[in-house]
Amino acid sequence: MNTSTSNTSLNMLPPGHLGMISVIVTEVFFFASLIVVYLAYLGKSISGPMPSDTLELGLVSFNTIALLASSATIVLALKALRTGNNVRFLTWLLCTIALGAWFLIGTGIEWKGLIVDDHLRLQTNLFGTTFYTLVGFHAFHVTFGVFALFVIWCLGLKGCIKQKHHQNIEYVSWYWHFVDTVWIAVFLVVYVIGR
Amino acid sequence: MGRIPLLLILFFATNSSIALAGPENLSIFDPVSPAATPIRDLFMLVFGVIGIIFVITEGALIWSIIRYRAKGDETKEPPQVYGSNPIEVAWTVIPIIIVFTLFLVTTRSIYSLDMQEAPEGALKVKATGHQWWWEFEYEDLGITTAGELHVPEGIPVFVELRSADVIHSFWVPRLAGKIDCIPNRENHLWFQADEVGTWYGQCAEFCGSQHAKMLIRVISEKEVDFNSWVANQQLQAAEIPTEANGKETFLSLACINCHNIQGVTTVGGFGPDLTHLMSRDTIASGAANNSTDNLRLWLQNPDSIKEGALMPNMMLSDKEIDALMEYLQTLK
Amino acid sequence: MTTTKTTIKVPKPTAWPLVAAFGLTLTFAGFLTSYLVGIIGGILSVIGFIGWFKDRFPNNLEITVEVEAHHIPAPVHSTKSTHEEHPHHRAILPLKIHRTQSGLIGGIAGGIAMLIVSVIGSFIMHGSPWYPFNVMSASVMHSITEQNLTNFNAIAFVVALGIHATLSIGIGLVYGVVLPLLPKHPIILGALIIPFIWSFLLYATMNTLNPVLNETVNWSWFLVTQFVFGFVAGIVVSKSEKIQTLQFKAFAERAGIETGKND
Amino acid sequence: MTREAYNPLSSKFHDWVVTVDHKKLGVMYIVTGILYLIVAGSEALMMRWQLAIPNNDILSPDTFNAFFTMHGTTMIFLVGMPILLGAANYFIPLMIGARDMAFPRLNAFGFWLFFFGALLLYFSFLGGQGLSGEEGAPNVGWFAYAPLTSTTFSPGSATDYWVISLFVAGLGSIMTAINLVTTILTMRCDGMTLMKMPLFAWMMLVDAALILIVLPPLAVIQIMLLLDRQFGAHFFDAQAGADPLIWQHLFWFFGHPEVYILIIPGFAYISEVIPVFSRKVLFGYPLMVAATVSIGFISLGVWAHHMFAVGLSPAVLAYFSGATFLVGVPTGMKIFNWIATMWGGHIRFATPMLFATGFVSMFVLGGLTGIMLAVVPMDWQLSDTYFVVGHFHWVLFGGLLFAIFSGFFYWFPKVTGRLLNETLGKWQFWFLFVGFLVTFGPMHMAGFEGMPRRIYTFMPGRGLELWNMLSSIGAAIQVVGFILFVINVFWSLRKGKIAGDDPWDAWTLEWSTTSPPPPWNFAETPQIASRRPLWDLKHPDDPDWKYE
Repeated sequence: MNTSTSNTSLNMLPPGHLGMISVIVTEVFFFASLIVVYLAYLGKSISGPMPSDTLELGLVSFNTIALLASSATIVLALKALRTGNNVRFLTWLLCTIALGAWFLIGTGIEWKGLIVDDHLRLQTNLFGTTFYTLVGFHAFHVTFGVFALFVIWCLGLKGCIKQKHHQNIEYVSWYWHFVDTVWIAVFLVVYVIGR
Repeated sequence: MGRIPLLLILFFATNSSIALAGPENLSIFDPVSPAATPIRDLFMLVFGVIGIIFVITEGALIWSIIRYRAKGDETKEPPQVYGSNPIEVAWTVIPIIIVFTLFLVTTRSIYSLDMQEAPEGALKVKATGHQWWWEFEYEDLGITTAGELHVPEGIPVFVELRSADVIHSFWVPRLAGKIDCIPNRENHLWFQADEVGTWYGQCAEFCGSQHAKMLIRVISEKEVDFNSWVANQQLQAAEIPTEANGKETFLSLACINCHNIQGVTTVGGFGPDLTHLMSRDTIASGAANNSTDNLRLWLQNPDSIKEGALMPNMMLSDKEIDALMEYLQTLK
Repeated sequence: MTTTKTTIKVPKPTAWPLVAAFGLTLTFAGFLTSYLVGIIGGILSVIGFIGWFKDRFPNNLEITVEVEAHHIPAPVHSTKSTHEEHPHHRAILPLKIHRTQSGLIGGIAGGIAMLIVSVIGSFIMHGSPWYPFNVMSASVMHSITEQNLTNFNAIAFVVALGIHATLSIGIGLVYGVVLPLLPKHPIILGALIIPFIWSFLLYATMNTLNPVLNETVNWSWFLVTQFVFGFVAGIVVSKSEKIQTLQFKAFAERAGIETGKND
Repeated sequence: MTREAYNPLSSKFHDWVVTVDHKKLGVMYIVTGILYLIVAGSEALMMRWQLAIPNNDILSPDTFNAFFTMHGTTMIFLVGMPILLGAANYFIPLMIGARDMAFPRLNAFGFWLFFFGALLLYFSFLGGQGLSGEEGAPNVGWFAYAPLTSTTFSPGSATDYWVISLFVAGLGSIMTAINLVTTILTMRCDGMTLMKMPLFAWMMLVDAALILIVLPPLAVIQIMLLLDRQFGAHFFDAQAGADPLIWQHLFWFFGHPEVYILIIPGFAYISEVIPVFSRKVLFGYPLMVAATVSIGFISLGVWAHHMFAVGLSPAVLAYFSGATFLVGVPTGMKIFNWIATMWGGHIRFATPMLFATGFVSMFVLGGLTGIMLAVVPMDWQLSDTYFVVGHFHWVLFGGLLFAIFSGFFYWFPKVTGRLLNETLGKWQFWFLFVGFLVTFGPMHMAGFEGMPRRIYTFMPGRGLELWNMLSSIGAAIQVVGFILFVINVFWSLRKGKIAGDDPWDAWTLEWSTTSPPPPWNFAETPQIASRRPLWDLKHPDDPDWKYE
């Protein structure tokens, strides 16, 4: 029971926080659905090729390391931005972009191998259908993230990104961390459990 | 059943709705099978429970509407009551007790009605849903028929449900609840017709254009009658030389791509088996009676009986139709 | 009401979200029509998003409007006054009740008493203590019909205890909050009349609720166990704590959904 | 306050198109929703005409199938969703004392996605036919079960229209939900702790959170279906070993909470209307909050009760049955709390209250028939019959639509500055109420008599004639009610009684600003100390905050 007329002063989070959290919640359920479908169809393909025939851990492990490392570099970039060190910010950001691009190129090479050598396409069987959809949507999210970071980097080069923007860049980094986390889940499901 | 007046009243109310329905009723309150009767009993219990809740809740609502209507001359706001712990606890806990009880009953009846294995001495039937007709296969007896399921009275029937295309649902309300026929899945359902008669039903899951006319008839007969029906169905299509003209027409047309006649052609399977066509009461999955006129109409233009049916309009000449009619009517 | 000039910033109206949305819709509509539509849509949506981005960056575009500030209270009046002179003109009612625990304890006590009586009855009539457990579990376990009801069945025992505990505690809780609301003699009501009502309802519906129990139970003994529960739970609840039950007031008032007339 | 100068029509149009004001967007949402309500209502009317007598041939089977598909899809996605999002858009900032939503441009983006998605869906009537020559509007049912939606069984692009337009509209809903969650959690005015928010805000918070959680799975299966249909994937291809139940599980993981997404705003309007017209504070506010949140949670775990007949194992059936029963508990708590709010009040039966009372009385029955459907063996008989049709119309028409009308009559004066005509409103209520009973009551009976849903005609002589005829007559009675409503709106916009700022003597913040509110809502953002800030202002001698 409130016994005084004085108002409770509310300490509310900035809208961006909640907005980004909401986006991530939505995305979590998006990927959760895709993963559920992948698991449900695991081993249900009537004809080959099967995951065990086609998926290799070698290349994808490098990709994974690259993507995970990019989570660290973006943290360093943000730290630099907060302290106002623009050059260091741009350098680390470029590293992040490069690591993201590495991941994408690696995925491209892997897919080329699957399509050309293993004859696994979206239309081939249930494994192809679910694999390309799940991994593809993740790669699409990485592409979007790389693009966003690239835009920020270009703006940074022009000198438009100031210290005061660090909050907004941080939201982008949340997205990036989220994409990383999803990859851990996808990696476990597709390459560890599913193989 | 019916130990207290409320249940009696409900019982009579439902019975009068059955009376309204007439002889061809599909009422779930008029079961003739041990797979449907317990559900009816469950209905009576749940009706009783929700009836009491309904009366109490609406009573309270109507009472407050009448009693607390503003007179129009109030100068003061009514007392502001924020809540009441006891009454709030009560209307949280009492519903929990009620749904807990219902949950127990539901769980038990699920286990008692859901039969995974065929009981001893059961007749096994495979029912396959097609767009938009039913195929019934008695594998043990070597019979395949369509639209009408013949069963002996008083013997449990164990139905294996499959689908040839999209999802269908097998539902004969007076015999059992519905279970879906799903591609790549095998479902089961059982019933036991305790009376001789014809029990109506139809597909209950939307399956395309003619979902409405995907009808089922279950015909339960005395065991003797059923056995003689079986004996007749097991015969291969009779070779009747005088009808050779019609038979040739049949074989020369695209009919054989979809329809089988045991002993004559077994290329098809997409459409109903015609071996004993004339032994059925209806054609087009119950959409029309199996009369000469209807059969002719069906051959001329299937859409006039069942618009959108997958049997194409073959643009047959009158002569071809005459020949076909002659032949088909020998398939007894 | 104070009137001062003040300025307010509101976001500048913009068509970019519309362009982006239209473009996105066309992009997807490309699947339905032709890829050309999809491409046009893609270009439009990119233009839209860029425009939108420029609205936000580097500066948030806003327009400033000048308004006469009028505080709340804006002209708010009510034609009615409050019931201030009334002692309970606003409250969470009733002011004092049994603690919730008393209901819990009452339910547990009643449940245990009922259990003891049932087991004793089972010994007398069937020569085995397991009979009531098996019968109780039959309300959820279909398979129990196939076995001898006097044998020990571990699953049935656990299930029956679970059901019994849930129902006892639930009804105890209801007793705890409802008994003080009842007129005059709560114990008589709680121990006799309410158990009688529910026994009657159970008797009427037991065929569906629990057919095994319906066929095998000794109804008079069943009634005794119900009364034992009501009696014990009722006593524990009403003796647990002295409370102001407002016995002299109308039911709705005691239930706390309305306050009384001036008194 | 500056009065806007006279604008030519084109400039006014321009104002609306480029607006990022939550109120204008809210109005556009609601107006669009009501337009589609009329469209979808007409489709329903055609279906009732077709079903009035057995073997009727007003509509061909495929047209009938397209109509019920479009009726269901439209009512849920293009009527229910925009009206509830629109109302939330309009009133959430006003009620929590904010100037606008947290992300005004995102708000506009969400609206336009919905708007164009909706147009695309209805374009299928033209486009589906014109481009493929196969068929017109989607005709696979609003839950579009696989594998009926595969290209084998649904050639042409009708089904693609369904997939894509709802995907786009769904994106819009997600945007708006993000906005609502953020606004409610970060934009509240001084003093408004979570437990001092109007219940409306609480309920819309739960609602928006549900949208965030359940729309992505819908988007996923829509994408999967699109990949199947356009790129030869095999998600729902039984030939390739796919399981058609995957669609059902994910669809109903969305579809069941969707029903709550639709009805919770109904609860929200009722929870604002009943206290004001009963002149009492809402009974058991904390319990209402708890009940709303628990309905949100429970709704995520009950989806398979739409699938009791697909052959699930007994243990799974028992779980989903139990979870479904559990929904009845918080729902019951709410109903009892509303009745307790009315109890002991001074109830004024203005039109909003009339509809609110209609809501409570009908929603009780809709809830109870829901309990019947949760009893699995009963569901084996009732699922996919007209009983189900009766049940969910009881909830969505007698529940949601009555609540929407209640809110519409209640807030119309705030939005337009003029009151709706009370006499017409009451006539409308009674026509709708009687029409509703006559339409949907007999549907339950038809279900008992074995009538499956989604059939374009039924067989004579099976006891269905009477019930269907009654339903069709009821539909005709309803038409009168809807016509009265449209007349009322147009008449009142021009000639209705001037409302003033606070026509109902209400207590929440939106009534403290002008009617209609200025673009900035509040010249100075308010400070509050209780759940009923206007009560405190009206009765400074006896304020609420002393008691909360």
